[in-house]
Amino acid sequence: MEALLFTQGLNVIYEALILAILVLGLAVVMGLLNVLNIAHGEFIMIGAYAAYVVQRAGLPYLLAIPAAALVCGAIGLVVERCLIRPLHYEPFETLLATWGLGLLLRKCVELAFGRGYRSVEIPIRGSLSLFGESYPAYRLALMAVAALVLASLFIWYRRAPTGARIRAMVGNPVLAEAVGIRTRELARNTFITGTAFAGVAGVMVAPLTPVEPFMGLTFIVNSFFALVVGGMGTVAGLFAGATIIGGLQSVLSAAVSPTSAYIAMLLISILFLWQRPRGLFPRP
Amino acid sequence: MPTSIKMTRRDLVRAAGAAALAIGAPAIIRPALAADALKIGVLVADSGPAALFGPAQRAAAELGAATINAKGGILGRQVEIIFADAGASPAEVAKSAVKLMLSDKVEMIFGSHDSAVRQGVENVVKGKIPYIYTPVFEGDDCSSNVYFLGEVPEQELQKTLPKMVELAKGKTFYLVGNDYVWARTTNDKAKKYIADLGGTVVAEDYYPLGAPNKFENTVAKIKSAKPAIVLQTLVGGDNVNFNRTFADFNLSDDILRLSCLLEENTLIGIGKDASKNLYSSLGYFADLDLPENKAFIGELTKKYGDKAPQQCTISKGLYDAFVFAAAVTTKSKSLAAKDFAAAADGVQFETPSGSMTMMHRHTAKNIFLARCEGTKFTVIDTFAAVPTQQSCT
Amino acid sequence: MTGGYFEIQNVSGGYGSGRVVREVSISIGRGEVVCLLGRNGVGKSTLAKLACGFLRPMSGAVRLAGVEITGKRPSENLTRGLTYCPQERVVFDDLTVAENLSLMRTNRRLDEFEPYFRVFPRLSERRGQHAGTLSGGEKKLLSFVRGLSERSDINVIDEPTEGVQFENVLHMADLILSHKKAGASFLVVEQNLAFVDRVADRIVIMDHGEIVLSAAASEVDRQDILAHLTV
Amino acid sequence: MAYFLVRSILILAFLILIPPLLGEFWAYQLGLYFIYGLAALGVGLTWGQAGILPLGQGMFVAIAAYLTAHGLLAFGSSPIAYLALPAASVLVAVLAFAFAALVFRGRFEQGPSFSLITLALTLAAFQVANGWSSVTGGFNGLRNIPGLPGLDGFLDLYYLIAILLGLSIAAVDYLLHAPIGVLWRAAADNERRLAFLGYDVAVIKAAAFATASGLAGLAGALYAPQQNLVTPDLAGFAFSGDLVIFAAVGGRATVLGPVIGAIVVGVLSAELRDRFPWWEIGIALFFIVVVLRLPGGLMTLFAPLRRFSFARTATRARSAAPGKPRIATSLSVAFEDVRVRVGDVTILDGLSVRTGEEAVLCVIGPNGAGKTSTLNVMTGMLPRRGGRIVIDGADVLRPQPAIVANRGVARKFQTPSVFPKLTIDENLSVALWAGRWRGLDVLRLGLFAWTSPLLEEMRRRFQFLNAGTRPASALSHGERQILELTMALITEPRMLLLDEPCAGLSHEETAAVIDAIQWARGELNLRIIIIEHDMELVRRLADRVVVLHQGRFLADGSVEEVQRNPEVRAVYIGGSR
Repeated sequence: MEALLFTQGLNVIYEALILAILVLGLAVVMGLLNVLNIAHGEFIMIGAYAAYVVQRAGLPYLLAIPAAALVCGAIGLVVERCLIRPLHYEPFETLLATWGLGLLLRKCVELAFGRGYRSVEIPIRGSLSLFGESYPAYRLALMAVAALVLASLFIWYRRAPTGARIRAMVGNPVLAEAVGIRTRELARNTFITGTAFAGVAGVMVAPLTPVEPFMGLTFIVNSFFALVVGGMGTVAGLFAGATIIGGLQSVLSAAVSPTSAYIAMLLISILFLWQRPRGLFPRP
Repeated sequence: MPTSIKMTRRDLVRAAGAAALAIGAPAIIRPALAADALKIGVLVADSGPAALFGPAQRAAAELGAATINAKGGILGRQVEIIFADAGASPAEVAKSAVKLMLSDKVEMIFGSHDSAVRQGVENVVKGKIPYIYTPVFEGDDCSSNVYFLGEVPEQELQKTLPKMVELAKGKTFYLVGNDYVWARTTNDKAKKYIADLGGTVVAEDYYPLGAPNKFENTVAKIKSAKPAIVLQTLVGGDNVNFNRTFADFNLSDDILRLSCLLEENTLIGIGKDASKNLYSSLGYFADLDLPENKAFIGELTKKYGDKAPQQCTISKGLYDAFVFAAAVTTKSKSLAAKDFAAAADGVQFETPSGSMTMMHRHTAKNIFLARCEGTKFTVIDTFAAVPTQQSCT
Repeated sequence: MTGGYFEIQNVSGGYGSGRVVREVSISIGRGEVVCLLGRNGVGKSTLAKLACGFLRPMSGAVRLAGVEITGKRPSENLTRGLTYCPQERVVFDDLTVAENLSLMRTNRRLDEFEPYFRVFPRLSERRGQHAGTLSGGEKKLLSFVRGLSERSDINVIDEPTEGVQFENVLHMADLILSHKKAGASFLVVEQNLAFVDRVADRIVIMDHGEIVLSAAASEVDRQDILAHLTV
Repeated sequence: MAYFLVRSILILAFLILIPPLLGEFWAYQLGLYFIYGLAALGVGLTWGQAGILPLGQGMFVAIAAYLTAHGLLAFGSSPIAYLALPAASVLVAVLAFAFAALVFRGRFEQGPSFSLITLALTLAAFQVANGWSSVTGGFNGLRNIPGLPGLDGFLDLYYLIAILLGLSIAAVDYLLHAPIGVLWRAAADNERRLAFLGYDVAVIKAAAFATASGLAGLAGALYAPQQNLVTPDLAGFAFSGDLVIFAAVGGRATVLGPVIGAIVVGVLSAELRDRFPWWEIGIALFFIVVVLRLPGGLMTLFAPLRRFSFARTATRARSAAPGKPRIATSLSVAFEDVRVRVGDVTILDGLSVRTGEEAVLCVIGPNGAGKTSTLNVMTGMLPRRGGRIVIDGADVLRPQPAIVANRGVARKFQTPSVFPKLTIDENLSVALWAGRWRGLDVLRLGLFAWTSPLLEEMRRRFQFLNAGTRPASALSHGERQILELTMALITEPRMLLLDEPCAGLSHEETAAVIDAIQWARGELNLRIIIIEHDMELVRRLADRVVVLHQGRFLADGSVEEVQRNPEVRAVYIGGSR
């Protein structure tokens, strides 16, 4: 029983961290730029396909990370230029445009790879023993990387002025340009960073899930709710949102049933959206 | 100013006319079919969650039509397929069925799609023409003039479960499924068989459909509960996801898994690392070592070359539908509902997976238990002519 | 009027296709303070935006130290020594007072702002507070300090004294004069004549998008100005 | 009105004449898309007008469809079955109203989070519909639902659907041109202003959402007999998303747009689906092009025809608005030891001040003394950490903009707050209706003709107010200041709060505004509280001056008295422009 509790505890942490990684790209694009990128899941999907291609070519798996970042960043560049900028980064306009974009990306990937499932092999096999309980090594590695990424992001975001400049730009673009922020470039680079993050997240989860053109759709809903519950534009919010949505669902799923856990997650999201519409740790 | 408005309005009228033409055109442009051709509407998954079966479904249906036509067609008429997408919502597919009946004047409809869509189609077909439904499903439907070729839970479980118990040398079961009718019905029936075997169900977990499911929790519980067999009624991506997680947690060496809907495409997604001790119980596998199947696959390869889409039980059923329709009409000499229904009962027909018999509008057929080896299935046992235990009249 | 350090030459423009400013020319020398006056809606703010690159002129040219900067982006113009303080939405509401000031500095300490804090202690007291919670007048002060601290050669400031209490208006005037002494030039859009009286070397009055009066401050008296403003 | 009738009849006739021309299949297909169009019509109303994007309207369609299905199963061939249609629609509307009013209550600008709430609701509803097999039939759906009695075949039902759609379009068309339509657009534009005029913004927005959901309910009620099957996919996100897409493609700001969007996207998908394997790429590109090039949707293409549209003429005869009850005394307000903190910054530090006999009270003080915050805490824009605020002798425990406004307090903000997307006339009308409309007045077109002596006087003083069809966004800063002042005045308040009313005004405008304020003060039993820096202005207007410093009361008295006060002189000299 204790062994089960221990494993379930690890599962809760794992689900929270993995969700945080999946949300990260959206946290940048939506949390900082207010672009409701509903095609976020498709960027994760493309990252996963990049991992598949790299693995199939017999190249080391780590190479998939720059590959996915490059591919998704490049697509992000085109999307920013042709879709997001012409719509002036308006939240609801971009929501509509990226809905179309998501459909387009899914179909393009289907055109290139077909509709079937692709399987990406686990790059780190086997299990590690933690306090006498074994846990899959790749998942542990993912957790470590996720924790590291979040921690360094937290520190960087507090220290570097970029975060404040992005906030300044989004809040008051005219003044931002006046104080010397090259707003067009900053917005573009931020957007590309977000899509590249999504691609890298895709590489990280590819060995865990079925890789297929529609896989992105399963990520997007939880990502949105995690972001909104946690509060947009802060690392603490990202972490809190992922913990509540991912962790809580995991706990309830183990304790009650997966379906009730899912419905409970939705109801809790509603409660937060209603009572704390700006989230737990909102951007000041 | 007035001229510019007039121009715009004229453009508008022209645009509207063009649009009307484009919509109205198909009826005119579509190549005129031979006057006596027998048109059959075939509903396949071109879009939606099942779209990965679409190409294989089309191929199987086309081969079915070609085979029947080579033998003289149905009622002496050449068969002509009109495909429609069954991957959309029930309302949308029902609308396609209406169109097939009213505009295209099809005389039969074959379909491979989920049960919600089937009920939508049944509502508009209303038994006016034969409707042959081919995939695996939960049973318990007796709508008139509808014929079911797919495996029902009784067929998948009745003979298979004792064999699994024998293989696992244990009778404890853990049930994992998606939270919807097919999985719940299958598991309810499974519980009856397990009880008959003197086995126990240690727990059952149901995961929501269409939600971002993760299976670490259930796998941890399985690890702790140590059942002999995990019976799975998961579909699509969740099936892949669960089995990969299961293997990642090192459970595949000790615990057997039996899936009620594991076909070739899903197995590719699960991958070779996660398929050890994984079993599947179905009425057809593409690698079946039967002369009928060799011929079937051979024909497909001849027709579509190396790019022939991967066949599985979901798609191959549409081939069976043509064989079945031909066998019935040879007897009935008519497509009229009464004649067709009367002739269908008891009709026997030969398919790539062996001989099948239509009884009470459901199909008794061979059931195969296969073990996964890498991303291939190896049949380890064959149960001949397993009855459906359905009792439609 | 040639040879000015900052030259607006025959500039026309506005929002969209509407022409709000018509063929306006203003030349500002080094260390000169020009005050731009006029009733509401005559195009003063539009002219300021055209001059600084926030709007692209339909025709005409803007030159800074002899280099044409017409249509160049504001962020680029800032690096050439042209600072702009807008009339509305003058600070970053989501940022603290300190962040508002140090946003573009590599050094996040506020030492260089000490001289300004001495004049406006209020800002120093509120440095940790979000600028959005400041009162309207405090925001204007913050914007003004941010602008002056760039130490640009040319400062275009739109209605700096709106909502600012009188003694702070006087402090603002003193700061402008001290920067002017150091060689900085100013184009100030203003309604507050008391402030204009203190800082202006030259007064330019606009009406209906055109300049209707341009003269040395010493040559016009208040009645002349008022006459123009109340037509 | 005549034009409105003609247009409605034309639309109805068009809908009814289609099937004989196109045949039975089209009657069935269009019947389905008209049902979708009904739901999309609602999405257009709540999104395009009230600015609330609903991402879960499918849930309401599904609820109504299940309800109707059970109604039809229970009553079968009895004509009572027809009652299921309005019953399901109304029930769903009531449900939606209660839910939306609850969520909107007491909060402003809930837009994006409300959208996500509706999304979460429909995702949950899908799971419930899927799992509750005994009621919904589970994943496979509730089947064998009888059709409506007396309607046989696709054509009969088509006529019913077409008539209901035609009537719904006419009803929505009417609503959008009625006062409630203006209030919806006003709510989308500037919720705060609407609340400060005394409107219950939550109810106004909830009414839009409920109307939309009622339409979704009607769609669901028709869906059940048309399909004879209700499946959970109605509550699925894909369907709700489709409704939004229909509205976006057709034109969310127009009445017909969403319906046209439903038909165009529906027919296009249906026709392409079985013909081109990669049709979804075409749909995606089509959609992206519409979003980029036709932000107003396909209806933009019909803009040249717009000149025939149902336009309100500016020259309609004016009628007197019902008078407001006059109370002979102006409103008093007292602050007792009021404390306000934001984060760790003290804004008001035990402020105690009360109004007295004076009509015009000017509040002065250094920048950051807490002058605007005083007005904010009194009107519920800042939370109070301690102390009492007494308006007209009664404690205001939880001040809220609308509550305070309905007590007779009008406020003009420092930066002008009007409804930029509304015309000048609409801005003025919304202000004039405040507190004067009763019951179902918001549905009466006659309200647009309302005027009042005060409004006429302001129109005489400020000519630009007569250019009624100009949008407020086209006004200059100064004109917007004056428009807002007029809006505040014509509510005939008993207390007027003015925050730097002359900021950014030219000398000429300043003079006119001062004149108007002085005139209004004589006309109404009005107490005016003005925050001002310009001592010249203070001298001309103030009966009494209160000086604040660091969130506390410092001094009061006449202008001369406070200017002589050494404590005041130490912190604030004051001057004039």
